Amino acid sequence: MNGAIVERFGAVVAGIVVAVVSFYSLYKDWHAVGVENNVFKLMLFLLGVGAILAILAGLNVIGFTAS
Amino acid sequence: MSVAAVHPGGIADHIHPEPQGFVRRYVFSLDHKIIGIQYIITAFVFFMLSGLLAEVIRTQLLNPNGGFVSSDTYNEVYSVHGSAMVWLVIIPLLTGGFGNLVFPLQIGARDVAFPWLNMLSFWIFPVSGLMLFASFLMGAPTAGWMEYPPVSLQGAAGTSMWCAAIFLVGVSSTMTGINFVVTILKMRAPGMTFTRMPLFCWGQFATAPLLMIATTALAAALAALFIEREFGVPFYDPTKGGSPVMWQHMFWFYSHPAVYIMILPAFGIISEVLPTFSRKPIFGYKLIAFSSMAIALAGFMVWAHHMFTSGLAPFLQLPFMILTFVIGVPTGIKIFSWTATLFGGKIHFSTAMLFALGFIGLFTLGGITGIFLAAIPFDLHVHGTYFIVAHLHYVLVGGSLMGVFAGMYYWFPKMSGRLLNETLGKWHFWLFFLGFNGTFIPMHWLGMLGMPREVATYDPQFAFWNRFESVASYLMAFSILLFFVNVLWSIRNGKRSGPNPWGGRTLEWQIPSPPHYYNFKHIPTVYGLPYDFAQPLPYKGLDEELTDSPPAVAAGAH
Amino acid sequence: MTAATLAHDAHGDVDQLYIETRELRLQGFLLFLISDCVLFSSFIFAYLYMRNSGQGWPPPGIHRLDVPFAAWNSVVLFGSGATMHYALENFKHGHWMRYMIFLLATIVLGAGFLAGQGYEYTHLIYGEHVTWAGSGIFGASFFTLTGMHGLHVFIGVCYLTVLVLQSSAGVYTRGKYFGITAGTLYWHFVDVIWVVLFSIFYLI
Amino acid sequence: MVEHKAQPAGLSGGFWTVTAILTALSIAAIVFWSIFPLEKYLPAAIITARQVDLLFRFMAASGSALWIFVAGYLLYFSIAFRARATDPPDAIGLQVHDNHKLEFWWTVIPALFVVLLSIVSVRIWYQVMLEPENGIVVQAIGHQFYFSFRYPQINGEVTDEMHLPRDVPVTLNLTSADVIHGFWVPAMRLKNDTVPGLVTTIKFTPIRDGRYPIICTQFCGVLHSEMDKQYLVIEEKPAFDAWFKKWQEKNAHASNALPSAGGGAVALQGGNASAGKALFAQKCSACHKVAPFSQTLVGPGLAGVLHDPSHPNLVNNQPATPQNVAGILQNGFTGSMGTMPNATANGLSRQDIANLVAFLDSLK
Repeated sequence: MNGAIVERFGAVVAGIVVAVVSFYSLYKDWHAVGVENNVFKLMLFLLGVGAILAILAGLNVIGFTAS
Repeated sequence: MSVAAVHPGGIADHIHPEPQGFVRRYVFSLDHKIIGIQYIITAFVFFMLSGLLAEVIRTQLLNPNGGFVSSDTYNEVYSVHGSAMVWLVIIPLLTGGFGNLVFPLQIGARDVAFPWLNMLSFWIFPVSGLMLFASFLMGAPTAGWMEYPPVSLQGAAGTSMWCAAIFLVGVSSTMTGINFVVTILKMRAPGMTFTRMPLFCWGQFATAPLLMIATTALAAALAALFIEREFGVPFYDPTKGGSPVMWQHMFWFYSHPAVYIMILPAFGIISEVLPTFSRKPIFGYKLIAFSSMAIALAGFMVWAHHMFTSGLAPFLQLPFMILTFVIGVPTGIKIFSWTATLFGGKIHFSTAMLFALGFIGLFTLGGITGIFLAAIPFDLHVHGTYFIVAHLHYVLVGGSLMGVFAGMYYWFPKMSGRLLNETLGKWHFWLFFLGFNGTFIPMHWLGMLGMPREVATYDPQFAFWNRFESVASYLMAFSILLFFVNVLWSIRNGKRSGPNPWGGRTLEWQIPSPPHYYNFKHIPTVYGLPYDFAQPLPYKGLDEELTDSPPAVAAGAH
Repeated sequence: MTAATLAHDAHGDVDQLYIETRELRLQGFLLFLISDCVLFSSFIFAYLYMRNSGQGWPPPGIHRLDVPFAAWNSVVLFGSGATMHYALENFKHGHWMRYMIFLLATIVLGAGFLAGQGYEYTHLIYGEHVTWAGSGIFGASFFTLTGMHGLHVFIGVCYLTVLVLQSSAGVYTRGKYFGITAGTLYWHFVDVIWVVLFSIFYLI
Repeated sequence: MVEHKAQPAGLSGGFWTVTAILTALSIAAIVFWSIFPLEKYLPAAIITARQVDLLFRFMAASGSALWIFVAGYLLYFSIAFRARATDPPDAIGLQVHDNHKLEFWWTVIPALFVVLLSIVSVRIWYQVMLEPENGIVVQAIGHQFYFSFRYPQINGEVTDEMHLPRDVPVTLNLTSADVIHGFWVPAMRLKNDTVPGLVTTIKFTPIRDGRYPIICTQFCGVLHSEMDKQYLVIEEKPAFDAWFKKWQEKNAHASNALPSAGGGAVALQGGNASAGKALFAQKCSACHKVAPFSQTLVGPGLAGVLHDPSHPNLVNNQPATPQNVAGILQNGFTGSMGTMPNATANGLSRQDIANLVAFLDSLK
């Protein structure tokens, strides 16, 4: 048990929450119109992608560390 | 996207309260016309300073061994000359100056989208200009306007000052760019569709995104150079793992679009002056507008043609060469269209028209040598020589600066209500034309024979042509002195112009000179292109502009 | 007056001038974000350029960055993006209390991210002796880019704090709340930049 | 505004006369550029210089023709269509907005010309690039403010003129010891920058005896303008050999002493082998393995460089001592395997060299 495991665990769990929330908001806002809403949609999508990257990094699927 | 009609209570129906007092009116003014004039005055002050530096350069080169100033001073002089001419003269004159002054009037707006931002952009500019010239006090940069590291890392303390100054003027450019894009997209008068916009607005519309995007890339490069010089953080120093070639990429990613920032608005000016003085529509309006956008877009994809000798992989060089050739096509279209505009006209040889005609001839020559330089084998011969110096001056002086002068003679009445003196103006044109060609034509030949650029001394075999150039450059300087005399004299004593001395058909000529601070009493409605001289003016709602009646909407507090 | 104003004052105070001015500001702000994006892109280009011209990455003598911690810290920042989104949504629908809670949560998460970055910097500088100027192109690119991003986050946190104060003072109404929209756009922008920085510094 | 009757759109006789004159002038310009004795002013010292001149002639001829037409019509239209004193003040010109046929052709013809120019340029560029490389390999190093040259089998640096034998292909590797310089020989119509930390290569075959200036074209510091005082001498093989021998003798003991930059030999004491190991992985492993000599990547394997009895000498025929290895690290080396960059190009400090030598010394 060390810090890294706690961090990984936290990243995965919180990452899942963030990814779900992002994609859910994206789904809900899908039909919103207007310049800023379209930008928001793009941003939410990228945010979800970021959360997924963080989950994968937490699971050590990408961004391997030596330990 | 165009505003279909003036909505009651919208921006077009809203007049700011009249500015009170000298400071609010002329110093910290929010009025785009005043800001434009401020830009023009400031830029011409810097123009005079860096013009003097140019004469120092030419005086030094009277003799193969120099001797007028020391090598170190000489290097400082040409570096500041180049930087100031690009960033403090041509770009501010054409975008901040004529852009601010003219295009909001031409699209029928009351002001730019963000007047406060506009004022801020302007006030950053003289500050950064003073910083740049102040770098002489602490040892100015010596490595030219390109400041390639690692030699710029060795430069005197003023090099960091240079970075900061150019960074600031870049911030100002970026803000101007944002302001102009939004203004053109959102604030056109009813009926002013993109295909009815005057071509000067198209020039600004093509330039503004370049200002906004490319300048930021330069800001990054400058910030890195500053950080490296001041804090030793390695970006460009090869002994610490950095890459000097990286600077060249980032610098030219800005500076090639910057070339178009410096020429596209000048194209716009020429496209306004030619139809007005030929009494004829501009030939091929759509193709000229489209080619501006094509040039702006392609301008982002050719930066490495400045780096053919820098050790890039050959397969990377090839597309840059061919894309650069391709830019010749839209540029050629413009030149042919301008020439065809003259055909069948009733040409009035005002000074503005002379400068416009001179522009076409000289810019064409600069463009042709630009195609020469894009061909890698020939570029490997003349890169970094006086051939380049000749080419860039044909584009920036024969092109941009001639455009600026055409614009000055053309729009001076709009700024001041008075005409510039035409006799002095014609002397100015002819002396400038002769002096300019005398200075720069021989440089092509010198460069091909083996005279490198940025040298304080040179091989004695080049002495004759260098002396010839120096003498011609004094002629050019004298002609510019005539111009300044003309401006200073005419501003008080010039003939009163009335609202429309040239019979111009774009919107800015339909209102008084100088215009009211709110520009239009009614925002007009536009029904067609401005350039059709056989038709009545395509505007409605301008009837009261030249009367004494107050504006239709009261000036209201926001 | 705050919550009550928000609930009752529907769109009555929105006039044509506001609609058109808001449109201008929105476009101007988006263009500003684009040019800021170019600034980051230029530094990212510089980083990738230097990284590929050397021999391997990270350079010898420097350990790989701590991925698990960065992943956790990134999720904190991404989470703040989600809360910011909900703050705006709630404001639009007139839920003033929920808006404030989400806004404060965003500030806390943003500050948390900054603290995490501070911890990472401390660890790098004092634990591994990786510094800005003294560790070659690694230190230069890492600290410049993440520092620039951290500065953006810091400005964002300040801006959101101002939003809290302004909202309490009743500056924003249900019709006029461009300040909050701009804050949300900016905050999302900062998040998305971090997605890129996280990928290029920690994952590849 | 007076109702204006459109003028007849037909082109007047004057137009065709002017067109004929401009055509004649263009042909004259083309003939002029074709026969212009360029080599009288600037000799062509290498094979491809004539190709570059050919490209220049082609572009100058077509460019002149284009400019003559643009400027000629500009002048003619300005004069022919000037407003006359007899015109009413509100007279207007011919109200023509566009002519799609004309615009089509002046888009297509330049586009076709661009294709032609691309083909010509690329072909000539390939000839410049694809010069044979089976001849002599020389390295030119830019310094503030001179060039030095390294030849295989000459120790140290040649700091005076650069000599090359005629008709022998040359591979010239360029690098710099401090800042970016430009290596330009106008008579070769060829240049390349010398970039610190980077080795760039140009290839050419000298064909004309003579003494040609070498000029720096990239601003490199306060005395940049003095960097045009060195010469490239192209001469017959025997003369070159004599020059070569002279420098071999002159520099016989040169390379053991470490060169000018900073002066004095590298102090090898205090080298840290483990730091050297890390440096080796970073700086050397792209070209050298930690393995016996025969395992060549670009350069030989270096496991036994200091302790292999079957290889008592280094690649430059000097004994395998730590000091001589340090010399190669410092100065670089150009030989049959190619070029090893010098310390500046590799970004090695003196301490780095000491560390690397300590590391190589620790390999048994």
